[in-house]
Amino acid sequence: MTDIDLAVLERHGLKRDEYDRIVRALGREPTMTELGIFSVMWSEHCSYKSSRVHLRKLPTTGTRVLQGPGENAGAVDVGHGLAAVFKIESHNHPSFIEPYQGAATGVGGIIRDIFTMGARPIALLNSLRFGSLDGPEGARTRRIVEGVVAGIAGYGNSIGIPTVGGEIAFDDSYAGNPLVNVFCLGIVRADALVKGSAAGTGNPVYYVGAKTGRDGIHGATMASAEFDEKSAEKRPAVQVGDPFMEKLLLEACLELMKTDALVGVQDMGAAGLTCSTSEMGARGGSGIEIDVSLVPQRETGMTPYEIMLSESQERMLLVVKKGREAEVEAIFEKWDLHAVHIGDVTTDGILRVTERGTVVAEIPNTALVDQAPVYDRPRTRPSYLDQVARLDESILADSRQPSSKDALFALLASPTIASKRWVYRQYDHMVRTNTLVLAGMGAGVVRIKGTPSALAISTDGNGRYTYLNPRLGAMLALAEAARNVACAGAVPIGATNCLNFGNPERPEIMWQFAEAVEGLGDACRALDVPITGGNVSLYNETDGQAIYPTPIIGVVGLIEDASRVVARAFRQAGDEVVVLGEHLGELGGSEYLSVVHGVVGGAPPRLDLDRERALIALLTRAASAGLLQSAHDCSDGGIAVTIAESAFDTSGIGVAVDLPRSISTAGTLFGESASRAVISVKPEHLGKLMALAGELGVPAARVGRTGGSSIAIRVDGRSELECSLAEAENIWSNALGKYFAGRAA
Amino acid sequence: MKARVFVTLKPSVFDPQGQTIADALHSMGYGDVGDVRQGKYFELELKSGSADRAKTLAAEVADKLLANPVIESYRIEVE
Amino acid sequence: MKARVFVTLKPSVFDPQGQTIADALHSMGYGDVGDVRQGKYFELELKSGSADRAKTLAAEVADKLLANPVIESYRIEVE
Amino acid sequence: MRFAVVVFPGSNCDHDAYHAAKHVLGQDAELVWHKNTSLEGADVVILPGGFSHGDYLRTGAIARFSPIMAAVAEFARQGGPVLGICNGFQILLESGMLPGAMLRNRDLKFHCEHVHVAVERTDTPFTCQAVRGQVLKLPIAHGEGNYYADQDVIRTLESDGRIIFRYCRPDGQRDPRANPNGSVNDIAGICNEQRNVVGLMPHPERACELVLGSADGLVLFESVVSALTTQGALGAVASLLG
Ligand SMILES: Nc1ncnc2c1ncn2[C@@H]1O[C@H](COP(=O)(O)OP(=O)(O)O)[C@@H](O)[C@H]1O
Ligand SMILES: [Mg+2]
Repeated sequence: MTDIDLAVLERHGLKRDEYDRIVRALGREPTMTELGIFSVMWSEHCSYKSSRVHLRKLPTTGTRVLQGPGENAGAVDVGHGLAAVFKIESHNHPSFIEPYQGAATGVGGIIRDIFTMGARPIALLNSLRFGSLDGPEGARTRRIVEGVVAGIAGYGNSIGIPTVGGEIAFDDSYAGNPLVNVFCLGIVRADALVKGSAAGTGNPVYYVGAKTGRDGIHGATMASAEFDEKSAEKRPAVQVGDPFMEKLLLEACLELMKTDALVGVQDMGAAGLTCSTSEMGARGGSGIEIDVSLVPQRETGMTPYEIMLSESQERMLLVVKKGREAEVEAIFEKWDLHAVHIGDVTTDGILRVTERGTVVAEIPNTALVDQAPVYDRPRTRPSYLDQVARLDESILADSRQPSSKDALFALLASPTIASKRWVYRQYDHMVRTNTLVLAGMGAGVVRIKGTPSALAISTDGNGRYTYLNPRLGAMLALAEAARNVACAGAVPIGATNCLNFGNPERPEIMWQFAEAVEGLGDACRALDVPITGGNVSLYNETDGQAIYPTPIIGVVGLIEDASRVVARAFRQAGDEVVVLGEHLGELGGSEYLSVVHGVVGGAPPRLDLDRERALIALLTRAASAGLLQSAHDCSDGGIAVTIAESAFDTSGIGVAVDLPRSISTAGTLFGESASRAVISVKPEHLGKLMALAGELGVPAARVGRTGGSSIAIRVDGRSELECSLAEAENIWSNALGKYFAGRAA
Repeated sequence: MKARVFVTLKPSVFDPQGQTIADALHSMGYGDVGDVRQGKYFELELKSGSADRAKTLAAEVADKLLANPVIESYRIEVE
Repeated sequence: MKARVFVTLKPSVFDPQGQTIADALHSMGYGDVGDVRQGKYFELELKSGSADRAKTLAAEVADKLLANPVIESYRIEVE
Repeated sequence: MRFAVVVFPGSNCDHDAYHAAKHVLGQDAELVWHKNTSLEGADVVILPGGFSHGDYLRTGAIARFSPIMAAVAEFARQGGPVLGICNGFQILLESGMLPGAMLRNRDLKFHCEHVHVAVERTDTPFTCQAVRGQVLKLPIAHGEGNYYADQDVIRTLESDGRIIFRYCRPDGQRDPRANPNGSVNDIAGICNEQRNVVGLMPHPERACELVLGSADGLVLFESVVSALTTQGALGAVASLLG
């Protein structure tokens, strides 16, 4: 019967041996529809076949963890009987094809993952990577940036979830493959967490939301293949987001979850109906039988194959208790949604798809979900590592440096460091009136209404570091995210991660991946921050050119007393400026080398996890004791940029400091040594702060005072850099917006 | 010389705007209204002399700026 | 039966979208493009039998929903 | 005092307005579903911000047909105080309860940031506790807040003192750069002829607690509470007019 040849397999992104595996699992040749179903469920995106063996090494348990990896999102206990549900997910490939819709539907997808857990989403963040805004690809990149930012804004603003933070970096390695990673966090009563499982034989299975079209068919398989000129044809109809529909789904589902009529729910994300039916069945240890002819359809003449594989947005699959149908339908009707009964839960553990009664697919859920291939792919250490590790020290000779002031201004104007106001001003970051730290002022901080607490969230990752040293780069990413929430006064309690890498079938890439995951695991254990979930995005390559390996880590921190929240900016003149941590003058992999010398090389900053842990303890204890006026993590651009940024958005509070020289002047000012922060404290609190630092073994040095109208930096007593705060802030504030002035929307 | 450019979503692409309008009209009792699709409409004043030149120019502009080829197609009229 | 509704801003109303597009085109070197106005374009599937009835229905829908008389005017074509 | 906050399916600042009225001011507050036909004895009506029906067509264009709007119009006709915030303002314009219309922001971008507005008139139930010329720091969050009306309408609004809020610098001075969206005459908020229906683009409900960056929005809520407690809804407006 089957006309399945290698060409067909190729189109489905299936290898010959994977096909044989399918035949074994079924005990027969699959039908075309079944092949389609296997192809998406066994795609890299859905099956994690290349990453699974490594992800197992991540610590996923802890006293606060209520839900680890495996459900639609993870959850941690935040006290007061509440849970924070959060996850990060990538939408890289769709955003490259259609920036606005790709980014918008990415936001839509992660929001669904959160409210399917029963949580009310209260915060969004995003981590973005683009090519350089200048140069040959500059024009295209600027279009992509405008589209992605507008898409994130268009979706989040409309549905009314504040986008409270995130980060953006620009580097040529992302020119042909931008990264769009979106994070969402929601709050739910800990005892009301909803699972995505189908149980209870005879319980009805409902479809609700947008109608099914031919959108994104094979989106999942596409997200698992590199781009090349041919992928143009492979392109599925682009998915268009409908935030209003999602808003209706969000409210209706949360209303339904207040009743006990719901058994389980899952959004139809990647691999749509196929993924939701089989995963829910597998989780519930049961089967699901649906009739595709009952599925609401937007287009005519859709085949079962197309209906099962469609990735139309804003659709949910629900299993409800038998006998409660009327009640459930009424709730959706209130929101002008029509829940359609498309099938039922069965005992036999089989995903059975019928079309007007005739069976078109019959597959054991376990075959799709658990028996998916798992690969321990070959790994080899990339040879480039040795070349980049060597750094021509002579460029660091002070004689060859531009003036420190020029270097600082160049860094402040670098899009990666410059103010992102042009971006976050387009995001509604205040809706729901929980936002305690306004966008751009540090980690995203939202209060938890009805409790005295707040949550701080930061997403971070440095592709350059990870390129130079995958293991260390991933550790530094987790450390920076944790440090950022600590700077807001929050104790890190959980993390999620999005691992953006190249083609895992290349041993060098697989090596980077394995190293990064191990580093991440070590850092999580040392800082005692469990991973509750995440997402893996592989094949981030264009024409064989891989992006920098880029793990993005989202860390969630808890602030017991929301009134103790700390932000980046100085609060008043006359406060003491203190630098926490040790300066090692490390320039390897720094923004300085890249921006000022056009060099990407050297070793990324060392990371001593005990020191990082101590710094985090100090920051959070000092904050809760009310000792901190401001706190700012030291990262891209080093201490000079960190000090300057602490003076920005203060309506003119300058600063004068004297720093100890470490190795070179450039290293002192622009080195990116880890585990450091710049804080300001009231003079009367300096003693207490220093005592606490001593107690916790954190190097702390009072380096100067806030005040005046300039940024003045001395090194070992010698004046090294002095500039007008207004001039510096002006450069930093307008650098990014300049690229987009007067372009058509 | 005036060129009018009509940009519409490709038929296969979902049009939430049109859908919402259709739903609203139905709830307002307009049962006779079926499918609704929303597009963009541009009027360009062109200095170019001939109708053909105008059409070519408009097409170029549509390709470059007015329409997004990934999800939209366009039609041009010159008067 | 299909009705096409074109909604445009009244001439007296400043059109920020059209203006931005015109500016962009000029900066892209399209000197021959003068004024640009952006409007909305709707395609309505109508069950009504006659062209006249369709036109009246479309006009009613445009008056009530598709166009805001304070800033916009519209034109209807039926095919 | 009973606040009714109307909930359209795409409203997303409904809970913020409810929170301000109920938890910050400690007043009675009800969320009223847009399909209801009655305001259930409310003393004040708030049309909240958001994207009432997705608003892909025009902000507020579809919301004006919601069943509740007839009740809101009648409530206003009888002099009841109605406040339209952001999308609520746009709905009031679309439904003709206030004159004019909204265009997309001058730069075609959504703006979310704190701006400053000057209180031009204190003879409305929502500004009676403010001082004339008082500068309020309030957040905006909109893509279509570029207020437009034809010359005659603008002239009448100016001459009848119906422009209630104007964008300005922190020092209260008018300045084109302080106008975030291109609104005619820096208009941020207006009222109807009876002065009991007020609409504005900025979000006072987001500025009722200092921890959120400003508490300047409180004065709108305190004003209507005092206006109503002193004379009751209808009397309040009558006395302001007289
Ligand atoms: N890098 C990772 N670390 C930990 N868990 C992960 C990671 N990537 C994926 N997971 C987990 O695997 C499960 C499936 O993820 P995913 O396929 O992205 O869900 P979705 O179907 O919403 O896309 C989720 O529970 C997710 O948290
Ligand atoms: Mg999911």
